[in-house]
Amino acid sequence: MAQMPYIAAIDAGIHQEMRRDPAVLYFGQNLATTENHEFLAAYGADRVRVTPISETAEIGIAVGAAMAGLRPVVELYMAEFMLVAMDQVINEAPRMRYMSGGQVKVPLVLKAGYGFACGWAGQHTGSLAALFMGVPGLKVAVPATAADAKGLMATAIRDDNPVVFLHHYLLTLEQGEVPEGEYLVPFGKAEVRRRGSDVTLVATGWMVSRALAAAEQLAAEGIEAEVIDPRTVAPLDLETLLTSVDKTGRVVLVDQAPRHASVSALIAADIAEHRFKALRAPIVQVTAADTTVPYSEPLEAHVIPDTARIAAAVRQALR
Amino acid sequence: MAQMPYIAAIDAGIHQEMRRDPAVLYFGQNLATTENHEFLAAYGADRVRVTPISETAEIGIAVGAAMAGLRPVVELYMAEFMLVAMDQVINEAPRMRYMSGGQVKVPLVLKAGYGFACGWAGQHTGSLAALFMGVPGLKVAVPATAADAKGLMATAIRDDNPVVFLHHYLLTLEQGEVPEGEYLVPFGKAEVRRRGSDVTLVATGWMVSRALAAAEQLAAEGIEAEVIDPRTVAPLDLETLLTSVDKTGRVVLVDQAPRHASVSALIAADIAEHRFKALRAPIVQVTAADTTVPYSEPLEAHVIPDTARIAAAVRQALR
Amino acid sequence: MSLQPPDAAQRIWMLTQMLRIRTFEERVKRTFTDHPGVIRGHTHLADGAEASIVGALSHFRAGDAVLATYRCHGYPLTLGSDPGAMMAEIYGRADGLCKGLGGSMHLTDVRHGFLGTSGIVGAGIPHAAGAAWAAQIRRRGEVVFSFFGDGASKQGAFHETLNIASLWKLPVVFVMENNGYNVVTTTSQEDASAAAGEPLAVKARAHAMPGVTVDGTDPLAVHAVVGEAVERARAGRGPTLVESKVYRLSAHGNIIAPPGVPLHYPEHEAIAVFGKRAEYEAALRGDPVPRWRGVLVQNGMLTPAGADELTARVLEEMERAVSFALASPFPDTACALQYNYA
Amino acid sequence: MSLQPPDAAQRIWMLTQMLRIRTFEERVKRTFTDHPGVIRGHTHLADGAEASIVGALSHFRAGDAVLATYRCHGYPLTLGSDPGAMMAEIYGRADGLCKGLGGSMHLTDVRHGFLGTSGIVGAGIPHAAGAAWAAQIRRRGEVVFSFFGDGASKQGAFHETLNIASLWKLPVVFVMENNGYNVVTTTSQEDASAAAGEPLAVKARAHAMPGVTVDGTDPLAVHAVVGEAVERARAGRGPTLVESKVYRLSAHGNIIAPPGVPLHYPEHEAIAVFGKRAEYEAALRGDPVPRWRGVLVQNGMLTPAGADELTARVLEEMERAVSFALASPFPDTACALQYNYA
Ligand SMILES: Cc1ncc(C[n+]2csc(CCOP(=O)(O)OP(=O)(O)O)c2C)c(N)n1
Ligand SMILES: Cc1ncc(C[n+]2csc(CCOP(=O)(O)OP(=O)(O)O)c2C)c(N)n1
Ligand SMILES: [Mg+2]
Ligand SMILES: [Mg+2]
Repeated sequence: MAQMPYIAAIDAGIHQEMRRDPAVLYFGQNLATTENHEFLAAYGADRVRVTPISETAEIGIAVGAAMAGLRPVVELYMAEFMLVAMDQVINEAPRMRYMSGGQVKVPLVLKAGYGFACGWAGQHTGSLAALFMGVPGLKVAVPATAADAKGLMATAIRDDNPVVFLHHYLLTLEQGEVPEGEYLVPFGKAEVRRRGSDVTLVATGWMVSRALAAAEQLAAEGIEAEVIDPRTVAPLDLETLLTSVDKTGRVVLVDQAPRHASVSALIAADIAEHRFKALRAPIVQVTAADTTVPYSEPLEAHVIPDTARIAAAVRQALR
Repeated sequence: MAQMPYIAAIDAGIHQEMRRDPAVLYFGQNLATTENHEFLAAYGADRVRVTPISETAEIGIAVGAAMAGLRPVVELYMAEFMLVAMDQVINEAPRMRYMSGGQVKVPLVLKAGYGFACGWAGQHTGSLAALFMGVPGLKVAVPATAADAKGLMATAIRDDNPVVFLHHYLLTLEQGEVPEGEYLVPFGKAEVRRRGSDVTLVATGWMVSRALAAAEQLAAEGIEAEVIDPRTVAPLDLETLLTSVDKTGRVVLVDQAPRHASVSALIAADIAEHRFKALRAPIVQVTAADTTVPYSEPLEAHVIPDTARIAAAVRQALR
Repeated sequence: MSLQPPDAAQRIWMLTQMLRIRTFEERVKRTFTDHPGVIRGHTHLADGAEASIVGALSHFRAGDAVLATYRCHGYPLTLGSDPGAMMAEIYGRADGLCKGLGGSMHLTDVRHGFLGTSGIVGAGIPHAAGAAWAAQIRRRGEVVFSFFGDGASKQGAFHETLNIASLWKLPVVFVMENNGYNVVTTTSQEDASAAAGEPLAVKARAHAMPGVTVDGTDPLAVHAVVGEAVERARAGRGPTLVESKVYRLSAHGNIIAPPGVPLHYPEHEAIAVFGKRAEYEAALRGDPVPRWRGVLVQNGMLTPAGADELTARVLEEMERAVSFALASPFPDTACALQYNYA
Repeated sequence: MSLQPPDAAQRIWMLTQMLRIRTFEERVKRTFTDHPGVIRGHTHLADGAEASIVGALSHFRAGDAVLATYRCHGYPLTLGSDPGAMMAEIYGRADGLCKGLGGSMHLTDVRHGFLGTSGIVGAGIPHAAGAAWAAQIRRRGEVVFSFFGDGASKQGAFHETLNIASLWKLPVVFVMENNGYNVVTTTSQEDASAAAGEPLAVKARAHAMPGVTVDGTDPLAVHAVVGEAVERARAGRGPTLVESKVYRLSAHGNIIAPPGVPLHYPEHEAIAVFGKRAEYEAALRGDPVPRWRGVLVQNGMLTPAGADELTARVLEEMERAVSFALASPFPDTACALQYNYA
């Protein structure tokens, strides 16, 4: 185990796979512009390249390179920048294999940060996972810890399908224990971050820490929350979630996105369908307010779920 | 009242508003390329223009024209074509007013067909409403009848906000009674298409007719389904839905999109949170299979919800 | 192949492929009347572009790759795909090239170097550049052919990709088939260069890339221009934009209508929409397929009888393709859920 | 204004605006050290581009509109926006130009013709064309100024928009501020034209539009070139692409870091990343603000004392802006849910 920040763990995951497989490419804007760039120096200009501000071409090139046998990892920085290239993300990359009747595969990773709620205002703070989650052919990873950041990135690169890898920008410098050597975290396996039997609390990314903080507060009140982090939302480990609901009978889902743009609504609907009998209270969602994210600090804080709102929602679910 | 096809009713709605307000523009690809084009002849080249295949510029131009006081209606044909310009749709148009602190408004309509499941295969058959539904600042209309097509289009044009107007391609030639003269259908008002007290069936677009057909079948078995068409999914008329659930205690939601890309999941989550006490059975969703849409007819039919599957889901909800 | 003009065998190969494309597509078109309901959705024909396709792909070598659009019947035929499997795909059958999952707009045949197609205008252009990056890394002198229409040059993807391809000297040849129309819009109605009387090849200037305009109805002219571009690409000197001027002889595609309305090919937009019958008839007179046949016969490379025999052989091949496709069963419904993930 | 060279009053107005922009932004930059935590997110400075901004906007008339990017402090200052309200916006306060909802990247001041900004590279370019369409319909000879960076010309939106603007002869002037960098990427690392030694103005050729390159550190040169473009646009003869060559004198923006890490401006990328201190120092020597002051003093249009007084007045104005902004309260949280819908 090594202690390292989340961002370094992602890099470690990319390194692990680039060392292992010469087919892995790494490219994007504003990287590898000098020869001492870490990845460029290690793997050379065939495999590591700076690109212009051309997301459509960048992702489209990744699709083509993947169809031709390579494994591109595209550095996109902020998830919103994918929006200019959304056709490539949801109507090209995940469709090519299917439409060819299985002749091609499209292994690529779109690495993008999200949820940067620290004054980046309306166009740079979105939590966009739900946009990708429902697209057949696409996988979506949302690591919440440094270890998962490494292991999910490595798995994403090894996966034979297009993967949207969404790292949370506010976790960038969070330290965590990360296994050394080859490390892979399986897709579709939720992690129970805290055991509890009174309520199932579901959260991803940065919201995991707020859910855990709320759980600690609640524990002082004698309420034991089970905190589950799905880690990948496509595939979604519904089984682990449902098993927890069987035990607790109560569900609170936390999401940094507005209500109808949230992953939590999609999960809530699944639970409502599959665990009606087990439920002893309404499924409560704690999502961002239905608004563009404001710039000013107190307003931004106001619209995003915090520990107090999560704890209050749990109390409500237990009433 | 006049009998006319859905597609003509949309045009009637655009005409109504263009006649009324010289600020309304209508433009897009492959229209108005000769002088006898209906809209061009009526309103002139200042207001009606053919555009190149440049959705990003088309929608971006609409945003700018709207900020400068006009009311653009952009003809986009198929909803998927918006994907190349998704930034303009979900990160520009609906954000500009907010980020300016209310200084500008962005009244525009993005008219796009969707759900064309008749052999258009993987890239042209999507049901994309859920992509837009959760974006604060954006409104989303999904007319299911000719009358609504006219009235919702007119309301969309008169609305001071960006509206995604999604007409269902398979309804194109469906005849319907359409009020003559000025006609507006309010946003955020669901329509109860059929009264019933045993189960609440929710559907939009083409799925409304399949839900109604299922309701007829079920009536023969003594099951009375209430069929509700939200008509706009943003704003969503949750009140009408919840009132129905209070009566029926059972909910089946139908959607042409795959599960986690569906509007129905987002509605299901709201019902699960707000009507737990009223529910007497699991909220059942009848969505498309989690797959890219196949080309071959029997496969396409296989993956999209049909009357039999809807009826079966209702029976399950009643068990 | 090189920059030398093609020899007799190559010229006859060209005619053969042109005839095969034309005849295959005539059978596609006739299916709408002969077998109503068998073809669904949208088909797009290459008639008028055969000389361009064949002239360009005469430079294809094993290891190269081709990427194209929804107007994609001509390329795999030229590359060696089985017309029976192609027709079966267009009919949505189990023996289809893509198992009936893709349809006419999405033909793919990796075995023959036809790597993929996109129905979204412009979207396939960066795919080609990506495949070219792979070729560049392999260092075997392989190239990628990227085919798209004039209208596609109005998509951002086109410019973004040309810039990167030029900057990275990717081994790709961009073949823009300028057929003068984007559906029912003429090029000069949507393109500032065309409106100013300039060729569309001028777009290459924005990206420090050579841009050439060629008569796409002349397979020799296309052979020469694309040959130079391919050589440049194989030598690591970067991409070229080739504007190949053709005229599409059918309407954009079959009519777009919901189920129940019988599909068919309407009259060409030049006539149906613009009333420019003379323009269309001039194009018909310039039809590259009979013209090339005429050239070969005139040059004595083929006797009229030999040409007729070739035509008959091709017709028979394509009739077999139709029969094969009609006889092929529909795919099993379980197949619908396969191939979303590898 | 016209194509005549600016008179003395205009030249002094230019210096005044350049000083105001520079001084305002120095106060923005100093806020990171003087008042840590007061500015959040990302700010981008115009230092080095003042002459370009002011030279271009010297042609602004009431009724015209300006659209720009996240690097947007210079334009509204020149157009007459209140620096107090601007600073309050950057500080996220209730008296902010956009009520604290937008922040540094999204300044907007409709009253002064500053119609909007986008933080997404290239996204604002079509917005400008849309506003120009509105102007074209109004037929009052109004124009729209579209400001963006060199990097933005690598976005599809740039090319798509230039084509339409040229085709429709929209009254818009595209001012590309080529500062040689996209964050830490040099222009020739990402642009095929630049890599081939060509100016970026060459991109206009793809769209049958005039493209001109001008020294953006010389307000007179910019005044002349943009003046011609504006006249052309007002006369209904269509858009122009002006490549204005500047050098950004600060880093791309303040560092990007999560809460807790104090924000600041790092060293310019030329030094910090590329080790090209000489390049940066040459740019500093060419700093347009002192240079223009020097020119005015040398030409006797301003005495050194007059210039000093002007500088002091501007400094005082911007100090007042800081005090005003610091004193402004945070917006009421209810405000967070307003303005999503009109
Ligand atoms: C992004 C996008 N916008 C619109 C369309 C609809 N569309 C399909 S084909 C076509 C015309 C394309 O014209 P061109 O590139 O010249 O090719 P051609 O069909 O003439 O061969 C259009 C507009 C699409 N498929 N994708
Ligand atoms: C579509 C998109 N991609 C990436 C970014 C991240 N980004 C913000 S500013 C910038 C550099 C832009 O360079 P340029 O256009 O030259 O403007 P400059 O900052 O130099 O003024 C980048 C890449 C973005 N905002 N939008
Ligand atoms: Mg064309
Ligand atoms: Mg720059």
